[in-house]
Amino acid sequence: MLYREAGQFKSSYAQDQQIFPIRQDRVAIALLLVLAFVVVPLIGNQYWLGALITPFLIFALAALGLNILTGYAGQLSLGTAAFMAVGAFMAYNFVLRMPWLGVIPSFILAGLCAAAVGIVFGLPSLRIKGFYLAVATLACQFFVLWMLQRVGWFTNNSTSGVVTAQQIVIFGVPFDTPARKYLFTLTVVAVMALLAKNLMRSETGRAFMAVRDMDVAASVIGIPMMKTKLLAFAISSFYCGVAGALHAFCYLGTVEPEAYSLDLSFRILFMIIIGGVGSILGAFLGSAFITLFPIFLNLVSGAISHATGFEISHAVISNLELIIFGGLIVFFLIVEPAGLARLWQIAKEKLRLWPFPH
Amino acid sequence: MILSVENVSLAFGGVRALQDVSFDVGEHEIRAIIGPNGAGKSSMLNVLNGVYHPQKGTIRFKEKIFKDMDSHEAAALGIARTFQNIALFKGMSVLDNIMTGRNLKMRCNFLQQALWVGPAKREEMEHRRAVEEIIDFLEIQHIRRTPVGRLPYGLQKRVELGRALAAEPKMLLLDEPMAGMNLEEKQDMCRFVLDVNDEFGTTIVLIEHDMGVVMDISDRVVVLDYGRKIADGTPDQVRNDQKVIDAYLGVTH
Amino acid sequence: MPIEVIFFIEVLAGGLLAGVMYALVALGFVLIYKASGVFNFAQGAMVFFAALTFVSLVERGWNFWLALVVTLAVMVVLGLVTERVVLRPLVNQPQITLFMATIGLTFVLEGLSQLIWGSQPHGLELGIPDVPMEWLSQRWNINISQFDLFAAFVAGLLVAVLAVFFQKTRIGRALRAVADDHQAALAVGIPLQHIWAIVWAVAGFVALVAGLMWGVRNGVQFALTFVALKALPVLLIGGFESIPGAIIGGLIIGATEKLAEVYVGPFFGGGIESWFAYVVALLFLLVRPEGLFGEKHIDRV
Amino acid sequence: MTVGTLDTFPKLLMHHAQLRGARPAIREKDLGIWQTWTWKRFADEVRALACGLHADGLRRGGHVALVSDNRPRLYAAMCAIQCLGGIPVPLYQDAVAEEMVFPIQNAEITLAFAEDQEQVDKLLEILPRCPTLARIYYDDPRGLRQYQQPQLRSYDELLKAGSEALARNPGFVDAEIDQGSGSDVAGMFFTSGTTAAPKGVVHTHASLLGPARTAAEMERLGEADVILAYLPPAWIGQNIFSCAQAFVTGYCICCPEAPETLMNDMREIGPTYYFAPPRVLEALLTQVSIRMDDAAAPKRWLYRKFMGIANRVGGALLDGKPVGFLDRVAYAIGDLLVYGPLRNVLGMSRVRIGYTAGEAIGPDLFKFYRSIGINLKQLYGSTETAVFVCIQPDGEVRADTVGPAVKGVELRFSPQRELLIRSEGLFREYYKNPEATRAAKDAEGWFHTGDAGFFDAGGHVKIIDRVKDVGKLADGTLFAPKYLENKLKFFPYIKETVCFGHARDQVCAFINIDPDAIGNWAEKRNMPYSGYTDLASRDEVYDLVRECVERVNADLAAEPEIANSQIHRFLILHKELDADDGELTRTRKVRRGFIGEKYDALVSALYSGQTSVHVEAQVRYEDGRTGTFSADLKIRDAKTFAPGAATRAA
Repeated sequence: MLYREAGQFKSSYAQDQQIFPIRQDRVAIALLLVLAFVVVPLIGNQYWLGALITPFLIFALAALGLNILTGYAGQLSLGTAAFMAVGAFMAYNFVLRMPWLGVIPSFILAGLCAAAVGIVFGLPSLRIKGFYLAVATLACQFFVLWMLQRVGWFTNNSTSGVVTAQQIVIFGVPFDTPARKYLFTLTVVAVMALLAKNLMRSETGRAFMAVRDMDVAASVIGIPMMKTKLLAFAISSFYCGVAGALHAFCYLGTVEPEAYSLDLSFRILFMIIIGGVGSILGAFLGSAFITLFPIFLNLVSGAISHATGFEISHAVISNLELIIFGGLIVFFLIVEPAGLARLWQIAKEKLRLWPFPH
Repeated sequence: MILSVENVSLAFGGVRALQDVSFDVGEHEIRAIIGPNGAGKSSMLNVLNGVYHPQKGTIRFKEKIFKDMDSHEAAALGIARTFQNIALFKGMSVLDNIMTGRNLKMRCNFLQQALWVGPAKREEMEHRRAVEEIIDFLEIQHIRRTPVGRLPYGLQKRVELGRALAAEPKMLLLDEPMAGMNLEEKQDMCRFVLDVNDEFGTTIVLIEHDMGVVMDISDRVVVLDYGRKIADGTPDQVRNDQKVIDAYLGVTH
Repeated sequence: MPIEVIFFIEVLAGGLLAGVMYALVALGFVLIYKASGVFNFAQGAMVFFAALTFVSLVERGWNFWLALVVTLAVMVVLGLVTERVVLRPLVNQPQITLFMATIGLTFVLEGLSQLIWGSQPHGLELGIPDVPMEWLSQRWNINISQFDLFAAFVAGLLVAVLAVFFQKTRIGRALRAVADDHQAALAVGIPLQHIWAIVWAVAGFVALVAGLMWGVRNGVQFALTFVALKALPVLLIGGFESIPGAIIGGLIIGATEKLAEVYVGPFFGGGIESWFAYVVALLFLLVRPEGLFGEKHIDRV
Repeated sequence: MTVGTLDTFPKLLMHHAQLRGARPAIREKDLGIWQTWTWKRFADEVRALACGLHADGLRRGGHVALVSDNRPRLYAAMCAIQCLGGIPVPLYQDAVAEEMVFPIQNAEITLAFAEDQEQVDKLLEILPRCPTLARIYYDDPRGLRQYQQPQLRSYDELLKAGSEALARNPGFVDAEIDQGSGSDVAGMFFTSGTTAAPKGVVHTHASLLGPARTAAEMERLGEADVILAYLPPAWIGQNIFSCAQAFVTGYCICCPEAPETLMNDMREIGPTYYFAPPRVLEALLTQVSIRMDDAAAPKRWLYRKFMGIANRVGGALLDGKPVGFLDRVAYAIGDLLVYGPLRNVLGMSRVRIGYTAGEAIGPDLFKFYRSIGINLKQLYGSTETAVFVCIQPDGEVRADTVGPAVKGVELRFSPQRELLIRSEGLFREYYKNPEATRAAKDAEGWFHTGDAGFFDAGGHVKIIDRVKDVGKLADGTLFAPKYLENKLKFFPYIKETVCFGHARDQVCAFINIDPDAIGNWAEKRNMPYSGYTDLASRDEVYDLVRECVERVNADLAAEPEIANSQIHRFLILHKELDADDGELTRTRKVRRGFIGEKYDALVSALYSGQTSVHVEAQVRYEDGRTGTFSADLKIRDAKTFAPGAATRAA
C-alpha cells in the first residue's frame, strides 16, 4: 500500500544489489537513523536509555553474531555468553594495561581475542555436526567462565571477582552520561550491522549458507569446509566479543563472570529463534522482543493488580516470563520457523503487491 | 585427450563397484556412460570428481596424473558436476545459487567484502554479469529471485546446470540430467547440453538412462555392466554390440 | 592396605556412583532419542519437576507410595501433553528445530514447576541413611555411603527392566522400528503417535526415579535442571541410541570427573568438574564422532 | 542545422546527439538490468552501420526488411537505412514465413535484418521464392554457429566493417544525410487489412514527422518523458509513438526484456507516455478482476467499496469537473488505499498521457481506467494517416467519441457517413498499387477511411464501425456489430465475439470465452476441465455467458435507435479464433467476412432455430500434431427486453 515502485528501474548491477533497492525503504531507514541518532538521545531519560535501549542494542549485536554462526552458517552454538565474557574481560585488561591504546582499538583487540577463542572451540565443527556441536560450545561456555574466575590476571586479582569497568574516553571526550553511552553503542552496532550485511550478501555469506544448506554439495563445488566454518566461528565470536565489551562498559558498568552465564546464551539463542534465523533484521527484532517483553509483562501485571487489586508477586512474574518465553519458542518453531523477520518480510511483500493477493 | 581413466578399480568393503575400467574423453566431446542400474556409473562419476578415491588405477586430466583427487582440487582444476537428486541450496534464491558456483573465482578476502565499497563491489558486479549471461543462456530470467525450494523439478535441474556452468568448467559431469522429466523438459535440457558444448566448448561426460537422448546427442558411449567396461564406441557401434544388448536384456552371466 | 589405595578406592567408588546418577538422567534422553529421534533437552527439567512434585506432596503429608504413584501419573500426563502439543506439529522438521523446541520446553517446565510449588529448596528423605556401610568400613575401612549403593542398585534394576522391555516385548520392538525410520514404521502400521506417547510416559517415570535419587543427594532445588547438562557428555561417549552406552558413559564420566577433581584439580586451582566432563567427551568425539555404541552415519552424495 | 531543416529522422538524430548527447535515448532490459544507449552512442552506431550497409550495396530508394522485436539495434538499423535514403520495411515478427513472401517480392527487398534464429529460419525458408534477397543480418548468434548460407552475416560484423569504413571516410554519412529531405520516403508499412492482400503504405519523412510533431506540441511532450515500446514494430502506431515522436522530442524509448516479462518491465520503468490498443486494456482488466477475486474477503470488500466511489466520481475528478467535498475526501482515501497502489502495480503511476486507438473501445472499460486516475484518452487514426487524425484534448474526454480533429487536419463525412480526411500526415501511395491508391485517395486529395461515423453535439467525431460492416437489420434499424461486440467483451469471461445481423431480422453471435477467466471461475467451483474445448461445451459456462448477453441486451434496450439489435441467440465456438488460422488480423482484429464464410454452417444453424449444430474442424495441438475434431455445439436463446423499459444495467 505504501510502496510506489513504478519508475524505480535499475540501470546498473550496483543499483540492483544495493541493500535497500526500493526508495521507500531507503527513506524509512534514513528516518530511522535520524530518529536513533538525534531524537532518542534528546528525549530519552535515564531509565529508557540506560536500562532499555542500550541493552537492546548490545544484545542485538550479540544476537547478530550468533545469527551469523547459527542462522547463516548453520553451526549451533550455546556458548555466546562465554565469547561475550572474553570480550568484556579482555577489553577491561587492554584498557587497564595499555591505556595508550584508546577505547576503540582495545575493543577491537578484545573482539579478536574472542574470535581466537571462537576458532579454538570451532575446531570440533570440522568433524561433528548438529547438536553434537552444541556440546562443544557448551564446553567452551563452562571452560571460559571457570578460567575467568580462577585466573587472577583477568580480574586484576580483585578479591570479589567483580571489577568496575573504566570510563570510556575517546579523543578526550568522556562517554559517561547514558545518552553518550547510548550514542557510542549505537554507532558501534550500526557500523557492525552494516559490515555484517555486506558480508552476508557477498561471497562469504553465500559460502556460509551453502555450508548450512548442504555441506556435501558445497565441498564438491569447491567451497573450503575448514576455512568457511572457522571463519564463521571467528566472525561470530568477534561480534559477541565486542558486544560483551559494550555490555560491560556501557550497560553494567562492571565486569563480572556471573553476568555471562549459560542463561544469557539461551536468551540470545531465543532472540534469533523468535527474531528470525538467518537474517540481520531478525537479530534486531528478536533482541527488541526479548528485552522489551519483560517490561511489557510488568506493566500488564501492574495494571491487572491495580485494576483487580490482586497483587502478583515478583516471583510469579519471573516464572510467567519463563513460561511465556519457552511457549513462544515452541510456537514460533511450529508456526513460523523463520521468526518475526519472515513475518516482516511477508507483510512487506503484501504491501508491495497491494491490492492484489499474488 | 582431455581426460583418460586407466585401469581404475573401486570397492566399498567387499562390494567391487568398478573393476579395471579404462576409457578416455576427447576435448569438446560429449561422452556418455550408460549401463543398467548398479553398473557403477555414478561411482565412476564420483571418482572423476574426487568424491570417491579408487584403490587401483590413475586418472590423467589435462596431462596431470592423479592417483586420486579430492573434490576441492577437482573443482579448482575446472571439473564441475550436477547431482542425480538435486543438490541445490534450498535457503538461497536462484541467483545466489548460481553465484555460489563462482566462489572459486572470487579473490577478495572477507574484510574487503565487509567493507563492500571498492574491489569487493567491483568483483561482485563482474561475477554478477557473468552469471546473468548464464541466466540468459538458460532462459531462467523470470525466476531469478525465486527461492530454489519453490521451483518445479525441471527448473531446479536447469538452475543446477547453471551453477555448474558458473564455474566455467573445462569438463562438466552430468549425473542423469533428464531423470524424471517429461518430453518437453527433456528436449529443452538436450538443447541446453548441446548449446553448452557448442557455445562454450565444454567437454561433457553424461550419465543417462534414456537411450533416445544418449544416442542423439553423444559423440561416443562407454557401457558399464557390473563395474566392468563391456563396450566403448560411437552410439551406432554400441547399439548393435551383442554384449550391450545382453546386459540390458538381462541375460545371465 | 596403604592409606593412598584406600583413598583412591573411595574416590573411585564415589565417582562411579556419581556416574550412576548421571546415567540415570542420560537414560531418559536415550529413551526419547531412541524412539523419536528427538534430543530432549527438557529431560533435566522433567527430573526437577518430578522431584519437586513428589517432595511437595510428601511434605503435605501424603503417604510415600501414594505420592509416588500420583507423581508418576502427573509425569505421564506431562509426557502425553508434550508429545501432543510440541512434537506432533514438528514431526518431520530437522533435528535442530526439535532440539530448540525442547529448550523452549525446558523453560516452560522450569517456570511451571516454580509457579506451582514455589522455588525454595526442599530436603528429600527416602529412609535410607546416607551413612557408610558398616561391614565395608570395618573390614577395609572404606566408607561408601549406603545410599549410593542403593542408588546404584535402583539404576541397575531400571536398566535391566528397560533392556528387557526394549528387546523382548512387542512394544519395545515397535519402538526400535520407529526410532530407525518414522515413515517406514508408519508404513507397516505401527501407531506412531501411540508409541510416542508411551515413550514420553516411560521417560517421565525415569525422570522421576532420577529426580528422587538426585533429590536425596543434592536436595530438590532449581539447580537440578542443570543435571541435564551433566548428562550430555555421558551421551556423547555412550552414543545417543544405546542404553548400555548411557550406563557405561555415566560411569566413565563419573569416575574421571571425581579422580580429576581430587588428583588433577589442584594444579588448575580446583573447581574443574564444571568443564572437565566436556573435555573428555570432546576428545572422545574427535576420535569416534558417533560415540561408543552409536551407528556410523554415512552421507550419500 | 537550424531547427527548420530537421525534416528527416537522421537529421533529428544528429541534432539530439549534439544537443542532448548524454541523455538516454533507448533503454533495454537485458542481463537483469536496463542497459542504456545515450543519443550520442545511438548516433555513432547509426553512422557506422550506415557505412557498413553502403559497403553492402544499399543505395537510395533500396528497400530493407526488418523482422525483430523492439530492440535498440532495430531502431539503429532503421535509422541507418534512412541515412542512405533507403526505405525500412518492418514486418510482423510473429507472422508465419508464408506471410513475408508478398512484401519481400512486392518491394524487391535485397537486404533484411532478422533478430534471431527463429526469424532467420523463416527468411531462409522462403529464400527460393525471393531471389532479390541477397543479404540477411542476424543479431543474436545463438544457435546459428553451424549455418553456412552465404547470405548470412552477423550484425556485429556489419558494424565492425562499417566503423572501419567510417574511419576511412568520416564525412561520408553526414553528406548522405544532408542529401535527404522531408519528401523522401521514410518507410513502408504493410497494412494487415481486414480484407484482401496486404498493401504497402508508403510514408515520407514529412508525413510521419508532421503529425508526430503537432501531437507532441499539443500534449507538451518533452525530453523527460518515457515510453515503453512493446507493440509490433511493423504497426504504424509503434513507429509513431516509439520512433517518430521520440525523434521529434528526444524522450526515451524503453524496450522490455521479453513479452512474458512485460508487466514487470512496465512496473519497473513506470512510463509517463503510454499507448495501448483496447485488447491490451481488456486483458489487463481481466487480470485485475481475476487477481482481485482471489483476494481475502475484507480486501475484496474494500476494493468493491472504493471502486464504487471511483466509478461515480473518478472520471469527473480527472476532468476537473465539480465534485462534492465528501466525495473528494472519500476519493482521496481511496487513492491512498486502492487506486494509487493499483496504478503502481500496473506500472501506470507516472502516466501523464495515455492513448487508446486501433478499434472502438467499450465505454465501461474506458471508464474503469479513467476512474482510477489514469489520464486515458481516445484518438482515431490509421496507417494511411500516420495515426493522428482526432485526439481528445485534456478535459474533453468522453467514453464514446474519438475527439475533435487535430490542428492541420480537414475532416468531412460522405453521404454514406464515410469519414474523409485531408492532412499533412497522408501517405503518398500504396506501393505498386495505383488502382488501390486511386480508390483510397480521390482527385481533391481526400482519403476515404472506410470508417462510418458522425459529428456529435460537442464537435467530436463518433465512429460507429467499418463502412462495409455497418449494416441494417431487415427492419432497417442500424446494426453496428463492433458496438455490440465491445459491450460483450467488457465482461472478463468473454474474450472475443462476432455478431451477425446484416439484412436479417435478428442478431445472433459467436462467442469465444476467455480460458484464464473461465478457468479460474471453474476452479473456484472445483469443476474439473481438460481444456478450452471442454470448458466451452459446459452448460454452466453457457449459463454464465447467457447472463452476460442478457445484461448487454438490457443496456441496448435503453438506447432507442439500436434497441432491437439485441442478441437473440448465441453459441460458444469450439476453438479460439486465431490469427494463424486467418480468423484474426495480426493486430488481433476480427476478420468478419472470412469468419462468416468459414463457419457458414454455424451461422445458418443459428438462424434456423436449431438447438445444436454438428461441427467438423481441423485442430492443431500444441506440439504440432494436427487432428480432426467433431462435436455438437449447443445453441442457446437469450432473454431480450422491451425497448426503453429496462433500467440502465449497472
